[in-house]
Parts: sequence; C-alpha cells; structure tokens
Amino acid sequence: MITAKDIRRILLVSGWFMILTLPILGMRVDPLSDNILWRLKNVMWVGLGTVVLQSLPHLWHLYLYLQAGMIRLWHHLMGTPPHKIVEKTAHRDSLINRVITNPRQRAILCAVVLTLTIIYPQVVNEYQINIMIMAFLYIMLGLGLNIVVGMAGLLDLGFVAFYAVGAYTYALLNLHYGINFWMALPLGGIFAGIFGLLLGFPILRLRGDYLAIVTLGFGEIIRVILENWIELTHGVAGIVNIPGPTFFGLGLTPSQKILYLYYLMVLFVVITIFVVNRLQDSRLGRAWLALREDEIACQAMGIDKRRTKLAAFSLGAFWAGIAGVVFAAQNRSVYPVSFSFLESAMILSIVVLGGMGSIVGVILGALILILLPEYLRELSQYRMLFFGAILVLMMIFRPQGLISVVRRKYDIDSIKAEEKEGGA
Amino acid sequence: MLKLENVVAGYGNIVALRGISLEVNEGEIITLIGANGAGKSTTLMTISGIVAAREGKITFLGKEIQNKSPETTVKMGLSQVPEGRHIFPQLTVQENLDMGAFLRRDTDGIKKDLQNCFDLFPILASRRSQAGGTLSGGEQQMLAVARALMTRPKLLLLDEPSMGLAPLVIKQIFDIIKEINRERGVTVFLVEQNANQALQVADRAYVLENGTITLSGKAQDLLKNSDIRKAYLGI
Amino acid sequence: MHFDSQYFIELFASGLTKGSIYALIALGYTMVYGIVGLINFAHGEIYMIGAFVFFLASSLLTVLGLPMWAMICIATAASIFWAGGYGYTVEKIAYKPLRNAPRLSPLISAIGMSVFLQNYVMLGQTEKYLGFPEVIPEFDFLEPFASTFSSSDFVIWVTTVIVMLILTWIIKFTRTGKAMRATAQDRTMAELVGINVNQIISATFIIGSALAAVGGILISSHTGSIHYYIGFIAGIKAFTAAVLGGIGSIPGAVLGGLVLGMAESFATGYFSSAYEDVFAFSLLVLILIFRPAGLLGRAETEKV
Amino acid sequence: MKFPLRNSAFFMAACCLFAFAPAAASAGDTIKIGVAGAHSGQLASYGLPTLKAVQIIAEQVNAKGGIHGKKIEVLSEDDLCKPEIAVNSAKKLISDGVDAVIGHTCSGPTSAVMPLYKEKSILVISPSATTPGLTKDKEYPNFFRTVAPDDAQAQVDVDFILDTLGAKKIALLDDKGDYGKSFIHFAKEQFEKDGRAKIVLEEGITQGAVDYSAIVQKIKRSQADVVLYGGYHPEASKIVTTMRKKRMKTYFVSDDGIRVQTFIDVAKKYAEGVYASSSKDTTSNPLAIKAIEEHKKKFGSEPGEFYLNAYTAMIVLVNAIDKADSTELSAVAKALRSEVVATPMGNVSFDEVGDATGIGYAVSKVVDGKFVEQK
Repeated sequence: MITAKDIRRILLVSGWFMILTLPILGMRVDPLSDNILWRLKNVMWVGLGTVVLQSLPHLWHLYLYLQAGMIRLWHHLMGTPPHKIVEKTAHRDSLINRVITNPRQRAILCAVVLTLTIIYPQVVNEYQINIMIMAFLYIMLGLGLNIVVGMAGLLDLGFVAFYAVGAYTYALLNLHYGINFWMALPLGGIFAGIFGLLLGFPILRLRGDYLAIVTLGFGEIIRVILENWIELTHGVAGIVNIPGPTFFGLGLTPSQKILYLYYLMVLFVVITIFVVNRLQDSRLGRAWLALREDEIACQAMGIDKRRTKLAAFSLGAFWAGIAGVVFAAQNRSVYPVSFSFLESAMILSIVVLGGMGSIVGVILGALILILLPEYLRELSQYRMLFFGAILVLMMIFRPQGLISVVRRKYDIDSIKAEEKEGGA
Repeated sequence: MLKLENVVAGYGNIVALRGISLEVNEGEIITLIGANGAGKSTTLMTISGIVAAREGKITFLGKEIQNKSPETTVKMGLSQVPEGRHIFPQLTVQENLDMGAFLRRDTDGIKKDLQNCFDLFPILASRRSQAGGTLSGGEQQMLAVARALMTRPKLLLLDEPSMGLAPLVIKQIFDIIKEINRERGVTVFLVEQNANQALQVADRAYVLENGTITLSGKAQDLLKNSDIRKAYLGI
Repeated sequence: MHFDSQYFIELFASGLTKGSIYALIALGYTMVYGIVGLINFAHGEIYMIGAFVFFLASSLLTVLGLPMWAMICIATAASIFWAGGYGYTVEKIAYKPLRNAPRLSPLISAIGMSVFLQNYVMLGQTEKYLGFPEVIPEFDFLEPFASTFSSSDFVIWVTTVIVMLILTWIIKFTRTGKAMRATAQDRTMAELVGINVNQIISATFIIGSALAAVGGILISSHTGSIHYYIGFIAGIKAFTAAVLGGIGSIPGAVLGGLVLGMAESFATGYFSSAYEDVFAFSLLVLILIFRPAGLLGRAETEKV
Repeated sequence: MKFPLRNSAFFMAACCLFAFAPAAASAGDTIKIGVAGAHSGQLASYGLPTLKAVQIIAEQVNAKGGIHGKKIEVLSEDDLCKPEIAVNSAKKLISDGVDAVIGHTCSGPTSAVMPLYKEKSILVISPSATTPGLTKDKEYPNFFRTVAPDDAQAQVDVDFILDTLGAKKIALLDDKGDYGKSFIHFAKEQFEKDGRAKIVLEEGITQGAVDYSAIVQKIKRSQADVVLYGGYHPEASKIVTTMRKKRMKTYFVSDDGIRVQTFIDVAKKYAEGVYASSSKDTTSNPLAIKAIEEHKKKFGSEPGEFYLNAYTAMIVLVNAIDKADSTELSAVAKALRSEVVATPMGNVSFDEVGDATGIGYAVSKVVDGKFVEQK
C-alpha cells in the first residue's frame, strides 16, 4: 500500500539523488572551449529511475495484498475456513542447503553437475570453454583462500602474491631449465607454500585489519619486485611463450589442447574439492574453526595457535601456487600486472559472496564473479559499473553469502529412529 | 506507568519472549526474576526499544512505545542500566556522566544532578577524570547507575546490578536502589538472578521462565512460596 | 660519500608533502574505522568526487566571470557539500544495511562501492585526465625556498596540521564528538543513553567526506590534474598510513602518513624510486611486528 | 520491506552457468573485423579512438556496398590493456570468427595474444603497439602496425638530444610500464653506443603517485642537462610541473605518450618548452583533415590518441582485402606489402616484418600551448 507518507519519501529520496548526481552526470566541461555542457536529461533519468526502484517493493506488497484478498474471497465463496497463512520464514533453510545436507540428494546433485561439466565443452564454442577454464581456476583460488579466510578466519588481502609465486615459478623454471608443466605443478605449490610460511611467521601476532593490511602490503611487495627485478623476471614485459600442459608427449591440435586443459581443470577442481572437504572434517579443520571462533578458548583447549595458523597460511598458499602454475600454462604468458590488489579483492569477493567456509558457496561465487563480467562484455563500458553494483547488492541481500555454512551435525532423531527399527 | 501486553520479541529465528504481560505502577520497585536465558534482558531491551517487539503493546505513561527508538524512550523518562554495566571504557567518569545527560540541554539542571550523583556516590567524585574502564566492578556499577540517573528518569530499568560483585558491594548497591526509589520517587524495574536480594527490596515480583511469565505477586508472598524457594533461592 | 644536508632537507620536505597528503586522506579512513569499525574502501572515491565537483564548480564559476577568491570559496563549499552527500548516501546504501552482518560483508560491499563510483565518474565525466585549476597562489615570502618546496607544499602541510587540530577538538570536546566516541566504544549503551546512533554515524561519514573533499582539492591543485582513478591509489596508501599509525587514532593517522611519506621519499632519494613501495610496505610490516596495533594505536584488550 | 530475493541470487548463478551465449554465426556473408583494446579503464583514452576510427570507415565502406559485396561487421572487445583479459578478448574474437583484428592498444597485451592469432592465421594490425620485438623478431607473419616501433622513436629522441640540444648529462626516467621501459631501454643502448653523453641517473617511478618531488630532487642533484622520460602524460605532467616549480631549467624530452593536448591542458604553463617525439605531424594532409572532420561530425568531438594511426590501419586493411579479394591471411598480407596506399599518415606500405614504411618520427616542442614540430 502506498500512503501519502510513502510518496513523500519516494519523492524526497529521488530529489536527493537528483541533487547528488547533478554535478557528475548533469555537467561536463568541454575541454576545447572551457564551456559547461549541461546534460540535465541524465539527472531527470536518475530521478525517474529512483522513483521506479523505490516503488517496486510497494508494488510487490500491493500484489501480495491483492493475492491474500483473492484467497480470502475464494474461501469465503467456497465456505471453507481460511487457513492461517503459514509464515514462510519457518523454513528459511534454502533449497540448496537442504540438498547439500541430504546425502542422497547431494550425490545426485554432484552427479548431475559433473555430467553437465563433462558434456559442456561438446556443446559450446572455444571461447565459452576458455572462460569456463578461467572460472575453474578461480574456483581453485577461491577454495585456497577459503582455507585461510573462511575456515581459519584470517583476513588475507594479499592472496594474489602466492598465485604470482606459482605462476612465476613455472614461467621461470621453464624459461631457464625447460621444466615442463607437470614438474612445475608441485614445485609451484611448494614454493608458494614456503612463501606462505615466510609471511606467516612474522605476522602471527597480528589480528583482523592489521593482518589484512600487512598481507596487502606483502602482495604489493611481490608485485613490485616482479616488476623491477628485470634480470630475473623480465619486468613488466612479462614472460611469454610458456608451453601449455603436455599430454604424454603427444602433439595436440590447438582445439584439442583447449579440451585437454578443460578436462584437466575439471580434474583439478574435483581434487581440490575433495581435499578441502577432507580438510574441513579433519582435526586441523576443526582446529581452524575453533581458532576462527575464539582464539583464547582455542589455546585453552591446547590447540597450538602458531602451528594452526601457519598451516592455514601455507596450505592456502600452496593451493594458490598450483593455481598460478595452471594460470601460466593456460594464458601462455605471465605479467606482473596480472597480480594486482584488485585480483586479491576479486578472490576475496568470491569467498565472501559465496559464503565463507562453504565449498559450494565458493564454487557459485567464482562462477558468478568470473562469468558475469564475461557475459556483461556486451555492455562493455558499463561492465565494471554493474560489477560494483552487483557486489553491493549481493551483500545487502545476502550478507552471509549465497550459501551459509552447514555445520556437520549428528541427527539424533534419525539415529534414534534407526535404533528403534533395529530393535524391532 | 509501564504496561506490557502480550509482547513477543526475539533475535533472528530465536523467539525469546513468547507473549509476556506485566505492569509497573508509579513509585513501585518491581522485580523480574528468572534463570539464565529466561528472557529477562530481552524484556528490558524490548522496553527500551533496542530489540523490536514483533507483537503486543507496550505503553509508558499512557503512550504506546513499542518499536520506538531508544532516543524517544529515554526522552520520555525511561532509563536502563544494562547487564554488564556497559561503561564507556575510554571515556572519563565525568564524560560517562555527561553522556547520560546527552539529550538534556538544561545546563544548570545537569550541573545540579551531577552534584547529586557525586553526593550519592562520593567515590565517583574522586575518580572524576579517570577512564571508566579502570574502575573496579562495584565502582563501575555505581557509575552505571549514576549515569542512568543523569537522564532524569521516571522509570529506572536495572539489569542484574549485583552480577559479579562482592556481597558487601551488593548490599550497598541495593541500599542505594532503595534510596533512589524512596527519596527521589523514581520507579524501579529490577531484573535479577539473585532472587533473594531482589525479592527483599521489591514490592511486587514476576517470575519469567522460558519467555513466559509463570508467576506473579507480592514480593513477600513469593519469598514464602515453596516452589520459588526451591527453584530460585536454593533453600 | 659526504652527507649532503641540503639534499636531505629537500627529501625531507618532499616526504613531508607526500606524508601530509596521505595523512589528509587517512584522517577520514581512521574516523570511520574508529566509529564503525569498517574499512571504507570507497573513501578514496569520495576524495576523487570532491575534486571533480570542485573542478566542475570552478569551471562554471569562471565562465560566469567570478573573481578568483569567490570562485575558490564557492567551489570549495560545493565540493564539501557533494562529497558529504556522497559519503552520507554511500553509508546509507552500502553499509547501514550490513551493520549486523558478518564482518567481511561490509568490506566486500565497500570494494563494490569503490568500483561502482570509479566507473560512475568515468562514464559520467571522462576517462581522460583533466587539468585542475591552480588554487594555491605562489606566495612571495616563500620565494627563497622555491628550490626546496613550493607554496602548494606549504599549504598542504599547514592544512594537515589545522585539520588534525580541528578534528581532535571536535572529537574531544564537542557534544557530537563525545557521542561519536561513546558510539565507538559501546553502541548499545550509546543508544541506551539516548544517542541516535544512526545520526552519529552519518555525521561521522559526512565529516570524513568533507575532509576528503578538502584533501581532494588541495592535492589535485598540487598535482595539477584529476582522473577518475586517483582515489583508488591514494586511498590504498592512505589506508596503509592509517593502519601504520594505529587505526582509529587521529594523531596516529597523521603520524602514519608522515612516516610513510618520509620512507618513500628517502627510499627514492638514497636508493631507488623503483622500490619505494617495497620500502613503504616493508616498513609497515616491521613496525606492525613490533607494535601490532600501530604506532599510536591502543593495544586491543583481549576479550575473554 | 522484505524483498523476495533470498534465493534469486542462487537462481542467477544457475542461469550464468547454463546460459550459453548464442553460438557465433559463421556465415561468410560479412567480413568480420575485430577491434580489441582498452575501451574502458585507465587507458581507455588510448583505445577508444581506434574503435571510433574503425566504425567510421566500416560505415563508409558499407554505405558503398561493402568490399566485393560483403559488408563489414565490427566486433569490439575490451581488454583494459591487461594481458590476461586480452587473452580472453582474443579468444572471444577468434571463436566469433573474425577475419582480421585492428588492435590491441598496448604492447604487452598484444604480445600476449599474438600466439593465439598466429595459431588461427588471423591478421592483426595494431595502431599503437610499439614494442620492436613484435615485428623485428619475425615471429609473427600475421602482425602489422601503423605506428613506428620504440627503437625508431628512441633513435629520433637520442639524436635530437645529442645533436640539437647538445646535452652531456642525461637522466633516464621511466614509468616502469611496458611502453616507457622499453623506450628507455632502447634510448640507453643508443646513448651508450654513441658515447657523447653520460647517463647520470636511471630511475623508474611509480605510476599514479600523488607527488614526485623526491625524484625531482634526485634529478636536480644529478645535475643532468636533459631528462628523457619514457611513459605517459599523467606522470610526465606532474614531474614537469614539480621541476619547474622548483625552478629547474633542465630540458624535458619524452615520447609520444605525452604528445597529446591533455598533457598541455594539465601541465598548463609548465608544459612550455617540453619536447616530445611522435609520428610525423600529418594534420595538414588533406586525408587527415577529412578523417578528423568525419570524427567531429559523427561524435561531436576532436578525435583522441592514435586516431589517425587506427584510421590508417583500417584503410590499408580494407584496401588489402579488396585487392586480394579474400580474407585469407597470406593473400591479404601480400597485398599489404605490395600496395602503397594514400592514408592520413601519408603513403603507407609495409616491409617484410610488418612495420609501416612512410611512417616516421619527429620531435615537437611545446610553444604557446601547442606542440610545434621541430625541423
């Protein structure tokens, strides 16, 4: 229902937005003549747009109201007593959560998704396969960061540093020693893991935002070094002509190579999911969880805070390193600019958007944040504008992420029921 | 003076109050007793307007105040001393008291009330420029009460004033509560786990269990009630 | 190599300028963080918008033929008004709904807002660099020092000090300032004594944004150009400065800015400017190792 | 107000996952020309003019009935001048079945994507990628450009500094970017080979920093006669301004990254006397005048950076496809090499490695707020 008060509010807010956008959208200085160009039409559009946007919820309520009225009318005509309208909030548990928690449904879902993933490259063009490979890469990165941020609760804004270490490990080893992809894969992970330890040691004492800024600084340091240590890294010119992964020494055609890389990525992602899943339920995983919730209580229970934190850092870094090697192989070139702070922010957004600590969440987050800009390409200039807006909107409507974490729990009722059945 | 009718409130999916009704008359000391997690603090927070009431009606001085902002309720003369005292730790004692008078503009009145507070709690006067966080538990409780008094309340809501304090200090605090009620005519709504103490100072009492009022009556009667004695007095 | 004191002073002066610039922006970061506990990544964008509004307003006024001083006053007022407006609106849209959300959600929302505002200005205005009017005149009495520092350096130093003093005064002694501190320390209790927390938070954002606008005008006048991306780079450094000084502390933000600026300046002067960022961030790491809460930050009491 | 959006985010995700963009139509009834470069982001002002130039010519050609009856279809892809995004852009263009590409804007992304185009035998003409290796390494027979490479430009600047300015002490400065660094690299080689001047300072500055006075003090201390700067105008204008405010009279010489009107608009009076090299000024060429007029007519503004280079690239491409009557790489490449075409940049042809002949550099000086070419 729209009351006079609502209308006044709507008009006020719209007016405010028109004032707000007046200079940026409504004016422009013509650089040639230094004259002011007025573009008040833009401002009118903003005003109109805000009116429409604000009216939407009211219209929705109007719709609900009418619907409820219709139902009541129906019951009245039929002579049946109207049912009490059940609050929907009773089962807030979203569909996806229910599916994830149910083992049988989960297995079916996994099978369906896996089948679709395997069929996917057969039905789309190479470009689509390529961006899907990118998305898989970010799933790996997201899951790696998820160990650090989601599970252990350590805010890391410089995750991209480890990614860079992995990518450059492969690029450099290949350039100087001709080491192939498969050899570089574990090496990249290990090097990145060592870097994770190196970073982890000095900053164990830091918490929260202080940790965040130090990791951010570390990410920048790595990037600046990559840019300036020209003898080693070729600086900003980057390293090009990195070979893709080999397939038992067989020569592949370009399109076969893409398919091969695609299935390889599927395999990597599956392995990552498996490992992370196991980690989550392991002793270490539970220690991380405890660490995230309460550091002091955690120490009181005899968990070694230092070792647990370091393990999170280095394992997360290890995964980023592996993703880095894959990135170098997929892009066939590496440049320092690819490892900027924005990239870290992107990976962090994937984790938070998906729902911290949730594997399915991270996967969804990566798919959305990586595929969305690609599909938004059609909107070219407006792409990043929408990207920013979507980040904000997603957070407003689902601040806990798309998937809230489902803790492993023991279903007492079903155990009892089973016992009963067993006993009968 | 204050009346709650079928108030339902909670946080997120949890319903803490399942429709409670109670009444506080002018000049009384009323106590609400109950175990941990019964919903006592939620009741106070709902009255103050921090927690939203989902259903029901709250009237204060004849006006409906459910879901009004705390700013409004404080202005109307409702002041709360929350559980755990909530002293602003890095503000000085003086500044803490100033915050109590945040909504008031009568400079002279504030000055007078400040003097009254220092008379009531001489220890605070000597700690005036010390940071609130450095006070002892008892001193903090006094500061919290003094700060609440600085709003010139008509009704004072006290949440567990005895929590974590030594018995001697508890006695002191309860004496002051009685004094505030008697001398200044401030109505007091006291929430306590320490049922014995609470019932001794109160005129009437309500018992809250699992978000519902299960028992109410004169405090003296409840003190003698065998169920109460068993459940809350440990006798 | 003998010690060249003239060169040292020159580097010191440039470090002071850079540091003051960081400090001016860091003050806004630190205020918002101190009260809401939020890293407001969009703060740099507010700074950029402030500079753009000044640019537009001053162009308009010049076309209208107003004298220089009147133009500067009115354009500055416009810049502060709109920057404050944007700060206020950003808080209402992107942060307020997330007050009780998990801690990282507002951070992501802030990053989103930052990206959005950058592109909004790019699309609404231009992707090109624009020449910014020179607001600060050349002072005659500074002429003897011209080879060491210019009047715009001087004005930036002085402004930073003044702004820090005003801000400290606001926070320490005014009613709003006390309410801000109370809100920062205990939001629930602040509400219980009748403080309208929403208003206080809005006020914080508006003051912080107004500061950003002042910074935007001075710094853009100093560099002579504006671009939609200036906020992001300056913002990251300013944030680093705020953390270095102890986030939440106002003198800390200034000190952090100065330390960072000096570190970069001396690194450039005595080593190589290619690695100035490495120096700056290494210094940050070092300082935080020994003082985990920053130079002037209060060590967080561990909650048990 | 509750929004019914709780699950819609998930729904969106599902949509993204399975919304296959319509497969590209690969019918041979059009000639598809891809335009890849920075169309948004910081370097958009270098990339967008290219897109506009291509659109203008494509419209003209289509209005005349196309090339041998085939219309030109322009596919634009934004690469933000970032290599990893450029790889995606290139893959997108390839799978959309482009016949040739005008782009990419920046050298780094161009070298990152060239292997991909080479694999598919797609012709690439860049209006602005100047890394010498792209042509000189003879790696990519499918690569052409309508801009002279960095080393040629560096040579012009070095000769100017040594012969005209007669400088003895040189400070080399770059912005650590791909372009600036490579420019300075070649200049350094040439200075060292020549031996007449001494390099007294070599520094890389941080792009986008708020203040450059420390590095300026360092230049002053080095007592260099000339600063040779490799990079773009935003940083250059800040450095020049700081230098002049500190009363330094040191010559400032730079590359075509600063030879844009914006540089003068930003640095204002401090820009006076700055030297910059760039493609020879051809704005008096009637074809150039025509090209600029077309831009003004269609977009209502002066064209931006590399507009004429891109215009030229598109003209030679259309001409070559026309002459070859095919879009097949070897035929078009042959036509590009053999034909001499009248363009806004003069008469242009291509040599064996893909560099344009007839496009050279000259040094300009800022005089009264305008770049004036030095003879």
